[in-house]
Amino acid sequence: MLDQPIVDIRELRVEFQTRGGTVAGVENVSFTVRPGETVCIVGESGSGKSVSSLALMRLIEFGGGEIARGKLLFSREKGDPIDLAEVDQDRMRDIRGNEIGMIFQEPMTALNPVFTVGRQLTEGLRVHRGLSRAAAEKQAIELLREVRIPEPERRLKQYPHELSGGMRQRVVIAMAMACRPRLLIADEPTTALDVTIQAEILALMDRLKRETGTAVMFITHDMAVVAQMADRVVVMFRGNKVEEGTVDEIFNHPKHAYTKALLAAVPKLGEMRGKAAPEPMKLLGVDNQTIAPIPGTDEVLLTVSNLTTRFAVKGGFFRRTLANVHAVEDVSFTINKGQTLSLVGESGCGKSSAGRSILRLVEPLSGKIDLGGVDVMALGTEALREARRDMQMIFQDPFASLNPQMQLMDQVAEPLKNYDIASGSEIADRVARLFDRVELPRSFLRRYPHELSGGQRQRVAIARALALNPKLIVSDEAVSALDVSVQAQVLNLMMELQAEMGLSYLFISHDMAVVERVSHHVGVMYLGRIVELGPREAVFENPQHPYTKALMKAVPIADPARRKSEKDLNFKPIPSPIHPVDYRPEPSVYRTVAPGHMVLTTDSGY
Amino acid sequence: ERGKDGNVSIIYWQAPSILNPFLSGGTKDIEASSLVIEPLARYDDKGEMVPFMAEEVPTLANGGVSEDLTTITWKIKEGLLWSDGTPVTSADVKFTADYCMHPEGGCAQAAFYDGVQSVETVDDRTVKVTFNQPKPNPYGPFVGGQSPIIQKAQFENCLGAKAPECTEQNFNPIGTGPFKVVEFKPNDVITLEANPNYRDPDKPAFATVTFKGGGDATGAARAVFETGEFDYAWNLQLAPDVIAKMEAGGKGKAITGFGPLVERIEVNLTDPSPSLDADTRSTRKAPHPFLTDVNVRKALSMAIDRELLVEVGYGKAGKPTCDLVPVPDNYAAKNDFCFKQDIEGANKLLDEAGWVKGADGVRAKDGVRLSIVYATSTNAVRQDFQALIKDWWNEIGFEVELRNASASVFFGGDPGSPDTFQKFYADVEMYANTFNGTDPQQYLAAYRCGGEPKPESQWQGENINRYCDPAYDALIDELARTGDIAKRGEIAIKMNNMLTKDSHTIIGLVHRGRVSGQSNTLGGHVLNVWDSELWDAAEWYRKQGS
Amino acid sequence: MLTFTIRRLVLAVPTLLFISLVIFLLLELAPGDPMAQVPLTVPPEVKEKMRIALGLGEPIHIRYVKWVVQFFWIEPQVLFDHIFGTGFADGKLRVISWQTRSPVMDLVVQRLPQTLWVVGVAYVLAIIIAIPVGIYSAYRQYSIFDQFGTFVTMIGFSVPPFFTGPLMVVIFAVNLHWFPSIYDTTLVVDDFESLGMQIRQMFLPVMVLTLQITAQISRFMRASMLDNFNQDYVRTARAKGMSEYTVVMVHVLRNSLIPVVTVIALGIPSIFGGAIITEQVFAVNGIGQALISAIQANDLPMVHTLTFIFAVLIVVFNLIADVLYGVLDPRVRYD
Amino acid sequence: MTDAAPNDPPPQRIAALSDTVPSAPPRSQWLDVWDQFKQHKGALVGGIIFLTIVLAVLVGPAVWWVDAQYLPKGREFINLRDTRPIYVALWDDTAKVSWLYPLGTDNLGRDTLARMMQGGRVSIAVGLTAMLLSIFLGTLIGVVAGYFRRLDGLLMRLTDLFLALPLLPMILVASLLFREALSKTFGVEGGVFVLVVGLIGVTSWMHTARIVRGDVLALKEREFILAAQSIGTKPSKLVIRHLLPNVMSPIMVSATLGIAVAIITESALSFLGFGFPPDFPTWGRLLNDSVDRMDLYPERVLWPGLAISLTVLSVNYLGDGLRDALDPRIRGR
Ligand SMILES: Nc1ncnc2c1ncn2[C@@H]1O[C@H](COP(=O)(O)OP(=O)(O)OP(=O)(O)O)[C@@H](O)[C@H]1O
Ligand SMILES: Nc1ncnc2c1ncn2[C@@H]1O[C@H](COP(=O)(O)OP(=O)(O)OP(=O)(O)O)[C@@H](O)[C@H]1O
Ligand SMILES: [Mg+2]
Ligand SMILES: [Mg+2]
Repeated sequence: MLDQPIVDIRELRVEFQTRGGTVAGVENVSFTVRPGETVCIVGESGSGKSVSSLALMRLIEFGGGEIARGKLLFSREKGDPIDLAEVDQDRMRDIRGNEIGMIFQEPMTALNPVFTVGRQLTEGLRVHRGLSRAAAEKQAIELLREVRIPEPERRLKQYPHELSGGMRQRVVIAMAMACRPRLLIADEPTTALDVTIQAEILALMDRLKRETGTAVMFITHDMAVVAQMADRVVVMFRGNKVEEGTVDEIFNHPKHAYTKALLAAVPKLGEMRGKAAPEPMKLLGVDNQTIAPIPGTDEVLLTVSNLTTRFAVKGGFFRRTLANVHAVEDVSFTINKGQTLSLVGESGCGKSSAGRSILRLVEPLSGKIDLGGVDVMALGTEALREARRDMQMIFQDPFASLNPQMQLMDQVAEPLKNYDIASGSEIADRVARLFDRVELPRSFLRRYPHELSGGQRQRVAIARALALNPKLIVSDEAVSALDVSVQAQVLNLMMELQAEMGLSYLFISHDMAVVERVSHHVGVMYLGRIVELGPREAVFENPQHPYTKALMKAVPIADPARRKSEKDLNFKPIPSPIHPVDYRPEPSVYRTVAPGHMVLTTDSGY
Repeated sequence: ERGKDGNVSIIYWQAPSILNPFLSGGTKDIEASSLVIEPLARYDDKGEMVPFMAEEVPTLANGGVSEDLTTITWKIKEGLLWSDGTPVTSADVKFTADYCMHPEGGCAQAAFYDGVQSVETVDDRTVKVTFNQPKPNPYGPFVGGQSPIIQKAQFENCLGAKAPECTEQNFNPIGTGPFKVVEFKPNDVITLEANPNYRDPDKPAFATVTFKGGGDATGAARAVFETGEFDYAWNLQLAPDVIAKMEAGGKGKAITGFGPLVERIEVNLTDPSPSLDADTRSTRKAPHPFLTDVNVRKALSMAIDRELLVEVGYGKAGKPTCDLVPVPDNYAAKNDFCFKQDIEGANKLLDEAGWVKGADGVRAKDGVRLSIVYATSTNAVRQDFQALIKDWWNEIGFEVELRNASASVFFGGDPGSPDTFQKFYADVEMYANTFNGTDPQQYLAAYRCGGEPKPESQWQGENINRYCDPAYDALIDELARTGDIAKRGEIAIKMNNMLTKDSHTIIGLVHRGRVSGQSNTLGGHVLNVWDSELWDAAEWYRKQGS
Repeated sequence: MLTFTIRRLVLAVPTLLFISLVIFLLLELAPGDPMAQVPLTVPPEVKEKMRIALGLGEPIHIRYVKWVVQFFWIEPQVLFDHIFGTGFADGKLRVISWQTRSPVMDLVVQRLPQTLWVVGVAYVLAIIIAIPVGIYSAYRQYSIFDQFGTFVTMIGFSVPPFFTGPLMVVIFAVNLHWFPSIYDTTLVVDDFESLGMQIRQMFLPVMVLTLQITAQISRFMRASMLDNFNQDYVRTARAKGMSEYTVVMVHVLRNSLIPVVTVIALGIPSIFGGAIITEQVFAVNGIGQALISAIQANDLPMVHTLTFIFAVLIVVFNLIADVLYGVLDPRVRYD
Repeated sequence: MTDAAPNDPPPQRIAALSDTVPSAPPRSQWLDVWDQFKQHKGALVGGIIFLTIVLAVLVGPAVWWVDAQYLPKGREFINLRDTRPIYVALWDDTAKVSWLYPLGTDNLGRDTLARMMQGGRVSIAVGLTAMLLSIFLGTLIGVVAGYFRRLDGLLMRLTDLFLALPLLPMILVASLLFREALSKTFGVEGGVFVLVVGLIGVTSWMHTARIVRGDVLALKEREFILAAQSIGTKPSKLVIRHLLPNVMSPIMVSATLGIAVAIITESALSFLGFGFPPDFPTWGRLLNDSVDRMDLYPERVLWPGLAISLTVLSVNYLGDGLRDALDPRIRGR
């Protein structure tokens, strides 16, 4: 029984009919999943991971796809295996949600916003198990408990938007688990989440698998997650399976070139141990790559002192300010020319607000910002516009930060036009050179953002930021949304530019491994304050603040030998940054551990 | 036998909004209320007076009118009852006069009480009206549809400024007419039932009346002629071919009658040029640059083919006319000098008068071009007329700009609007006018010099074309003094000719009749153009065999 | 939400006062005269007296203040009296129409039933037709049904009612005699026969209006459904094994209805406003007809009051639409 | 097994950044738009019909042998008036028809075809310009309200005000205030044209404004607006380059509906006597003038009615297609 796989996918080919002709989403994929086993499917974006899983659920038809060839053998609880590729949708409906559960990538949109959590959870139970409403609700509470959601009774009556991202994803997991499916498909369940929450969710899934014996098909592009979760790994590349093996085989003895390249691109925490300055990653297949440390200079470019940013919460009859969101609270740091300061911390701790405050894209409440001698806080509108020539920003979401209606050329040319730096054919020239610089083919000049992949888009955003030859670039999670392989390239690009042009970065990220790779200095933020600030090796190798320590622990390591267990994790939910108007926070006081390495002694709320 | 014929339904496409004719001058309201309230005497279909509430019509001959023409004495019919069962007395008649003559009441029919010095009750059934000067035509007060009698008991508290507040009374007047109001929905529908106290116990034949208002003339005509939903439709101002086609529907027929209504073109004798300032424009201070030349006016008239206009616009409901007063016979000049269109003659006339055609085909003399603005109110037939007449005038070398304004603006007297017919910011304008009853004295007196609308009078006034001739004014006075019918006719005809035949200040076009639609099953109705159309509603009955 | 509503309501008061002032000035400025329908045989002096009796002699600001007092203070009292049988408003001067010399509000109350019957039924009918049509067109995008539906709705958009109205009358009332051509407002519906009559006389105007309104709402519905079909939660629902019916009629529909419901709410004032052309063509003497005849007769108090009531409805339903949005969509929170 | 896969690539840089889509030669944006537009059959047909109508009314009056204003003279008048369209002869051989007047004549003997073409000029010109004005106003107010929070409340209340204003008195006031001045500057017909267009535009922008405002409010939260600010885009440029193109599609929808509303409103205005001089044909006036004679001369109602409906219909389809074609996201599909 155990030997018989739950699913056996054979030579699957999925096609999409588009205006441009038939496109194969998946060309040729075969693999199996056995009971009680976690199979991770990895591969770059667009390699057909989601399409394979949707094909297995027969949901691909609703997205305009078609299973062109292949068998999807599924062994049911009782009886012979059936070929899911052949059964009709009515029968499929019995299997979906019942014998196969699925967790989707985006917890924010996977839930119907207008129904309560309870309603969405019980729906499946009532259809498949024929439970009464009351019984279903009881079961739902049980499920929520299983996924460790506090106060499950109350949650049932809440709407999805009232839950945090992590909680929503847990609801989605509970939903998928509701009918005790024999196979659970998880399509990048943690990509959109914070490290800490990701760690919790991974631990949760692992436990559920162990307790219920469900087979899991886990789709991800994060090798660290794979190392944490997988029993076996399937590597996909451009619609084909290129390699399959146990997790050890794949990590330690990759055979296929792609797998090797993929592993090489993964930044691993601790890799930089002992190195004084950040250096680009070694990427496979790139000839004569010069890997030299980037020391930077000691000349101070940016000084931020006592920066405070608050957002007013308005309400009541006269729309007065009822309370303030203390997004950034008494933050001070400096960045040297040619160096990188990273800010890390959980979602909502105020990293973006800090970055935006420096460019005054949001108005800080108080504090001082000095950029190469210019007092940014004192500038008027026009002068501020002038000052922004020296500081640029790259945003987290490459999809959202480009105007969907504009050709790329125009978007990159826009800063040049805004400051009358160039005109006519010179603009075209400069834009083309910027494209070369970020290694985008010139044929992309006339394209629209939607015609590019995420990594390509982020390069456009970088090109746009570079157009003005700024001194400082605030990179707000600029690589978080990208594939590992692409991420590595973009990171390398950024570092190359730093080495060449002496750029300074304020690098905002929640990925510790990436931060370790790129930074000279690191600041750890919690609830609006920097709780620990210092040179990279000091903070990583000698963390002092309890929050820094917890954060380091949560980072998954791309090494199957160093798996974490659930009990290592110990997170408290972040307290609310909203305080009444008359709340006066204490100033931040730091203790110096070593020269340049400071730890907050004021109560940070952790 | 009263009430045997069930329901009769009437449609007025302009809906009555009130049943008190003293508060509304609107024809629709007057006619609707004529089913309920009556005057002492009415004009019949031939324009002769017949007694209604009165015993007889007082005349010089029977002594009802005093020799010096200053008093008239009316006697109410014996035993006449209001629809609520109370007797009608002379006090009611006197009250009616008080009601309308109250200075704050804003009575729409006040003109009928012009020159009334006092109204006295001689006894319960007799009233005597005294005028402050001899009145050759003393039949103003209490005669005709516009001047009915209301009940004192009902309206006692509605005098003067209180008049508009008496909604109940205004919507449901108690009268002596054949019907009484059951429900009045303003601007929509009136339900009436036979008056139980009507003086003739056998009438009316209909037990109830549904009086519907609203929609448009086409819809009303259709409802009578084609679908048979209604028995009677009022004032069907539709093109003759449309009516003819609808009549083919076989459910009803159109009936026509001719009152004194004349569609005419008034020629502005003053200068309406926009370049003048507001105080001089279209006033006698600025004579018109070329329309003061009688040859030009005559040419305008000669170029018009009136027969064709009638055929296009009115069919059976119109006759060509050159006059201002087309009927009654005693007062009608019956001119026919204009019946034949004479483009050639007009051209010759203008040539001789020194108006020479320029390269653009427009005549000019001394730098003055014959370029005119031709205004009228918005109405399909009038727009057709405009198109035709413009074409003819183009042929004799005029340049014509057409303009039309909504009737509510054109005929409203808003001194702020440039489009009213009184302001006459155009060179010629076309509209129709008529007079009440059978006597044109008032109508002809309108063209008295000085009576024109002007800024000082807030642009109110009746002398629309700004005609000014002392000889004419003298005739007005003479007419007011003359009592002899034949003599009066002579003077009136002379006045008519001065305005039309001699000076062409008024260019008569069409003598318009009234067209109404009547179902084939409705009997007993004679169309009356001198009084309310519903004057004989008591006689109406349903034809047998239908 | 409550504070939001109250806040908006309170803010609405100055807005409405301002609107009423603008309308008043506009009407004052407009050329035209209440005497326009008085025959030319009535001499100018008499007309002048009649004008003064209407109150036109008073200066403009006094007339405005009077109207405000009458509308906002006396009329509510009348309503109160009517409900509770008290006598607060006795003897006080209400807003009086110049045409009928009767209180404008009485007329409105009298006209409302017809308008609601015809325009309201058309609206309701249109919603009932449009929503399923929109759903199905979106579900089967680019199918024959969808193409045909698009065509019909485009026609509904494109053909003006003053064209379709008379056409219907000629075909159905005159030639076929199926329906009456004139609406009877005195008809009392108390048995099946009179109900049948009522339906027959409503049929044509309702049909003309329904075509128009259906066209608009079904386009909205379709677009909204299409938006939602591409959302992730639809896939989630399918992955749970929900039937297509549940997916479409529960998950997608509920979300798609949110914008459509607000569109529908925004359209409701127009029900009260009546459909001027349709009412005219079929002689349904509703509010629209009252307004147009008041305009033609230059009955300023009537026009002012009717337009103002309309303005109130627009402002109120704007607010209702916003509040509805908040109620229907748990994500939207007003404070 | 995997190692033996035929498409096993040699060690190489992970080609995530190379062009995966077969790279088409760069081409003009408008060619793309046209390509997408061609896909939409309804829009294509609509466009062709609309162009045909425009061409017919533009060129028609110049080449057609009889003038729209021409009235036959004398006897000829009686002979020519009320001529039926030529096709009526097919079923009614007693009908008065003439090959010279293929669509018949009206009750004054004016050629219906000539009047249709002449009237179309006005109707389409009014429809287009009034729509442009209304779209301009609506977009302006919508963008300003959405972009500048301060003005939002004020402008939205202004929108309420305009929604509540009765059209007819507005027209009366406007023609009172501006007609003379306009006809001095633009001539009689020109003045009326400006007046009518202005009025229709001023009274029909509110829905566009509402929709645009809603969209701008949502767009303002998008990151690319912030990005544009950070690269020093001035607010005016921000609106023109970033906000407007992204609200194009609802504006297109409003625009196509706007033409329809404008053509129909113009007809209603002519009908009430506020529009063009009475001898100046427009489709609306032709239609209104002949409704009375609908059962006698159905063609006089049918042709202008069809012309209005067909124009509006074709414009609606055209707008549908244009909206798709202008959106690069849809175009890419
Ligand atoms: N509806 C569709 N129409 C056309 N092509 C599609 C469609 N859905 C997916 N594809 C194509 O199928 C291929 C595989 O897509 P898939 O979503 O499975 O990638 P993935 O591995 O899940 O990537 P990611 O990590 O970004 O989620 C891609 O090239 C994609 O362009
Ligand atoms: N415009 C705003 N108005 C009100 N509150 C805001 C605004 N922007 C951010 N906040 C609040 O400020 C706090 C810090 O937000 P910020 O975006 O800086 O966090 P972050 O660290 O960048 O998080 P993430 O990793 O999710 O991007 C959060 O509580 C957020 O809700
Ligand atoms: Mg995927
Ligand atoms: Mg952030």
